[in-house]
Amino acid sequence: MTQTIDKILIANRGEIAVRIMRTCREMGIGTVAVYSEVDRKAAHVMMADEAVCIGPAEAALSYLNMEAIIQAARATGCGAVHPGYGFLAENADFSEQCEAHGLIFIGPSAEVIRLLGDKIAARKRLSEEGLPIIPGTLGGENTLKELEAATLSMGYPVVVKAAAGGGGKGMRTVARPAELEAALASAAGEAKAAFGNGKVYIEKYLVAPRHIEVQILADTHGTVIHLIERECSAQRRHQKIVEECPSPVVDKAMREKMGAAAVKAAKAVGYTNAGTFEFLVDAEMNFYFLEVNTRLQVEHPVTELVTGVDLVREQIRIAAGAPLALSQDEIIPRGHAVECRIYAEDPANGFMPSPGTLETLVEPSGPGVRVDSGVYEGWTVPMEYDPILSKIITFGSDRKAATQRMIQALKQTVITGIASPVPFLIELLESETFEKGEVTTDTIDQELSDWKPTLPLTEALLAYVAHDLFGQKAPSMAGPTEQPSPWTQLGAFRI
Amino acid sequence: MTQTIDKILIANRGEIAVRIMRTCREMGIGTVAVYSEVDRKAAHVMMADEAVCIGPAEAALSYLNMEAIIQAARATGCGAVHPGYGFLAENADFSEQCEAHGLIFIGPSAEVIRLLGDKIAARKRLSEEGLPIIPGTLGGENTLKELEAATLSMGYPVVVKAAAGGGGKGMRTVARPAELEAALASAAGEAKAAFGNGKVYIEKYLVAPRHIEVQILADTHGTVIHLIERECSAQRRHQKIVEECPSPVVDKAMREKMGAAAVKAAKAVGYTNAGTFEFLVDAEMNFYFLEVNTRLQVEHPVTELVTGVDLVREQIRIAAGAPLALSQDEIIPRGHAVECRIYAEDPANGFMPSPGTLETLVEPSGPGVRVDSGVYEGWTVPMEYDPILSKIITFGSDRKAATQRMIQALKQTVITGIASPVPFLIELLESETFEKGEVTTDTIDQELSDWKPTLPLTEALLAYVAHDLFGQKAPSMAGPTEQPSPWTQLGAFRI
Amino acid sequence: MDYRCKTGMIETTLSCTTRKKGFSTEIDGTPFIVSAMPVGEKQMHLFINGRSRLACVEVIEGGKRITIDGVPVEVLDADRLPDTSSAKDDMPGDVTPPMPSVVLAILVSLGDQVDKGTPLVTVSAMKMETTLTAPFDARISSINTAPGDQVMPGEILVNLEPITPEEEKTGTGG
Amino acid sequence: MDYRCKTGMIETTLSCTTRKKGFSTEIDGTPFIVSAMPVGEKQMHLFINGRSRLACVEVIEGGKRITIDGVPVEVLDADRLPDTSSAKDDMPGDVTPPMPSVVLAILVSLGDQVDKGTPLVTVSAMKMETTLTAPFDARISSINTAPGDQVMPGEILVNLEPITPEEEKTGTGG
Repeated sequence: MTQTIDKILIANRGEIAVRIMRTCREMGIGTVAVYSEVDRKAAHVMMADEAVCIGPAEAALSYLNMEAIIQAARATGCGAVHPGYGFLAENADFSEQCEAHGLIFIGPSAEVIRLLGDKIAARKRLSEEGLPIIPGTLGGENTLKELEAATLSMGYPVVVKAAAGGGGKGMRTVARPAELEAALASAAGEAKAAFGNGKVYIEKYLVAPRHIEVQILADTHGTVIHLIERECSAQRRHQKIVEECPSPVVDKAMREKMGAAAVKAAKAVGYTNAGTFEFLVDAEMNFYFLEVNTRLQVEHPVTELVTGVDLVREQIRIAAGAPLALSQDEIIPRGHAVECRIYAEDPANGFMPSPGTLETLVEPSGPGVRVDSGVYEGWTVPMEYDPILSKIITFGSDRKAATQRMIQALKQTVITGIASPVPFLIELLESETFEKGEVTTDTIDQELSDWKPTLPLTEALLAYVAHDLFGQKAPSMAGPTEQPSPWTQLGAFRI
Repeated sequence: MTQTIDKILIANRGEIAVRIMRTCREMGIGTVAVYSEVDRKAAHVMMADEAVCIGPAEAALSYLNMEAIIQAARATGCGAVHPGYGFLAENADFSEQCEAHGLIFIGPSAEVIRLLGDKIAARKRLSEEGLPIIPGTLGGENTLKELEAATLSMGYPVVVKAAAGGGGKGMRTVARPAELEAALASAAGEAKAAFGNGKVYIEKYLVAPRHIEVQILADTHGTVIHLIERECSAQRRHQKIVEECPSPVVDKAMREKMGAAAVKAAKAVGYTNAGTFEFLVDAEMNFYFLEVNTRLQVEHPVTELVTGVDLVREQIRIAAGAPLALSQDEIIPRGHAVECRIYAEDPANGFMPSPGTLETLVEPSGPGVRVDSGVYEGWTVPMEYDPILSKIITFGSDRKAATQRMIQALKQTVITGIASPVPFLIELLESETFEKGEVTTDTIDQELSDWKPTLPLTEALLAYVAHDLFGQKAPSMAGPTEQPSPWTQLGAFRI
Repeated sequence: MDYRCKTGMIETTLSCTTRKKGFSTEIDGTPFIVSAMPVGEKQMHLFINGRSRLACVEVIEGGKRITIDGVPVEVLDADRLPDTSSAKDDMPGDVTPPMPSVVLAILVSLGDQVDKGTPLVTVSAMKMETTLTAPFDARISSINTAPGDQVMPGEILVNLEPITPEEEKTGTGG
Repeated sequence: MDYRCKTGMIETTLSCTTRKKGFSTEIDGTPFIVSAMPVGEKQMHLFINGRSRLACVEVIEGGKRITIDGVPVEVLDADRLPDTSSAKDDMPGDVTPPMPSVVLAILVSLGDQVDKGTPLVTVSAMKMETTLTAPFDARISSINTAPGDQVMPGEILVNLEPITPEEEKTGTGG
């Protein structure tokens, strides 16, 4: 029943492609990268065993180009395709096409992706399986009038979401009925651009909720387990920026309840491979189903550090038909992990993307510090794709230790040439709100929208003068060093 | 009963000083580095909050200069001293001097260090506590004749060891009675130079044993726990080079037996803080007490990764008088960790030290990869001290995953300007002997003494030509990038 | 030795006396004794009044960029800067977009009176859609773009006329 | 274009034909098609017959040092090397110690006949003691050092006369 996977095409780029390739290599599995013309020098190309150029910069012609990707997989003799996150990761057609061409798609079946990818259908179906859902439209409303009526019955504010959504794209919060029409149009437009599907739906907007999600693993033999929850409430513009595992507010009873609900729903729809059930949690700790991400998540490392499981390894094993190596009882969380996403973006200006060249890049290291990076010093971040550069993840014996480690890791980081959220993240993690575990999905947008960095001016001025006076590099040890001679011949034998 | 430790002087240098400072910083504890004149630009100086120059390069005048170190601690207002490993870490006088000057010494009491530091006395005492010991001299023999007689009764080969030893220094294997006298003299000389004490003793040399050691933690309230074993059989010249946790050959029963023996002995001598009970294990899995290292070990990270405990944090907590945070039941090993020590040394020439300037240094990163480094690109490794540069530690769900991860991490590493064991370590870890867990303390010296690197000649030649033809750096994005303008003002408002 | 440095809008003059491997100076009345060593290619290690500090220093046009504890600061040489702020108009609205974008929608019409925060134009850059809002209460005096336009750094999309003229000289950013 | 390269004792000549962003050549009868891109400051990314490869390349005296998969290799330009091995005497014994050491003990006497592997001199360098042994069966023809001596790169401590003269021209190291 188990198939052998010898070589995998990674249909993605950046940090996630690099991360997947690392595990493949450790498993002795060959890797094929695909890249667009602007990514010839990208980190994921350098990490791969082989690489195929699949088109020009524009994603529609390269990373979203199913035909070119499948052709590359076949030409290089791959047995499987790992889609990463974003791009084609939640595209049921792509999963189907892969299987049709004899390629194992490392993810759930096309049917499951299709069902759960339509957020409207998923809400409907999973509420039937007992998952609590937020009041909202279920797809029957067709005219603006009907939608307006629905919003009025659920009460403002509401949120417009893309049915094919993910990553905060195609999402608009609407405070007043008068703004609904524009929000619907704008969300639909962004959704169409991002996912090729402009269908949207409306939910009641929960005020200051927490975003808590449950990681699951499901094999092809009907076994489903959960790997406890992650909290991802620190968001800007509906996009996660800091994640942690476990959640600072979930106790054992709630963990088991949420986990069991996710496992039950996953079994009901025949879910296979890794997936995430996302929930919003209100102030009274009621949880409401949000959506299922039918793929690896950006924030999967925090779960890996706390459970000891390599999720990519498990994804590959499951795809090959192997039964889960671990039972639910063996998932014993230990310690605490925090992840910060490092984007090319400017937190002092609404987190605007900031493409450009990484003039200096110093990444942190040391005990309990993991960096999943997709860039290097000198790399020019292309404008065409999601501007994620890397992720810093820290582990500690408890939440405080992990947070302190993260603060130190961020302070060790140097990113110049482009703006980065590092200074913002340091202040966020040092804040009392974060320390107390009180960050909600509204915190950054509402309380920190005017954030400006506190600059270390005095020290910078002193460093400026110091560099002027003493910054001349000492002449480097001129010339190459001699090859060391054999030790056993230190005593120079002459014949 | 608990004291507050606000600031710690780290009486060491290199990777271990940096590693200790990281934990201090995470705990909100101030750090003071000490450095010799050649170490002004050393990594540990840059990592510290404050730093004090304590003397010239020669260790006896700086890192072994108790008076200068205690003076520095007092001048900077430190409450405690962490000795790291090596230098003064196992010096009972130093522990005593610290306490006499009102400084907490982060380690066991002077009495315990003194007892266990004399390997002859320790063997005698701990064998009375039930620890099995290797046949050997117990200190009564005074003349060469008496020693010769003792060796003949235990049978050759024998090994001469320094009573004040550690780290393989002052150690000589003797195959024939005729070599005994020279070995005694040579070992005594090296021991005197290294530890200021030329006392030696003799043990029967076990053929191809394994080196397995048990990590313990003991608080000042009488509680002692063990953090399972580490295997450190991969040694060259009696010095460890690869360590792992857990041992590939220790089962649960033996783990409990060794752990219980170490805990019992530690309790009997009134041990406090972190320590390691070292054992040799013969082919029949009998274990014999070797010595106690009354300090943090180089290889402590493998235990940290498998148990989730930050040993430096626990050392500091114990020194402050806090009871152990974890009970024996809560030490649940998970997964597997491997450490490779990266020294400035040449494995193709008897692992001869290779000081010089690090012309290029690329350290590995990624999931499950930890680097504890004390150097940076451009740093000139001084000749005066132990040539350790850094340690690479990998974690995996099992031994195979951890080993594979290590092989990939080593392959990502670039160290030039000085020789490093990286090419050797790759081949060692890829060997069938290592894969099967069959490395003994003799393996490297006996089977790999003629090792030469397998050079990637073809690829290097092609890279040479490629660099010649295409290596011209693309002109860098000339000039600094403009500061990004506020996003909300993309639409350029004019008044 | 005197250094006249500019960080953002702030100009600071430091009178420095060099010492062995260092210098002393004063900032806002606080005395500083600094010793310094270059480390590697881009880093300086400092002792500032005895405190150890690592700074990443890059030479940029007109000065240096210094990163300390993860936070970059541009310190410019005020003596090398143009006399007045001629390079940029200091008006809050008069700035240059940092990257090429595509205009998706114009949400206002010529002559509209808008409150601070009213959405004006929706653009897309780097796969992300963002709505530009009015930085103050204003009247739309001209619209210079249309949906589908590729807009480049420097282009002005909408001109605003403030409604409360007393605000004219205040504000250093929205 | 021809390249004559030296790696250790091996000399290789590569006849290369340049192509778009790459070249083709042959080594020991195996054809290679290579495309190449410089990356960052010291790295080259290659496709060698379609296989992705990252190499760290440093320019050193007389050639380049290339690190691939953790293993550094020095590739020298044979055309720029001195005609014969004049810089170094190729004799296995006639080499230079790479670092200053202190002689601890001389374990042989003038005229002694020693077997291969016999300990000759004990020295200490970088806090570590090591015994130098005879690389072949030999007779001690002179001793040029004494315990306590600081010995420097280039100094010859002990001269050996081989006992089996037929070994004279063989061996490329102990």
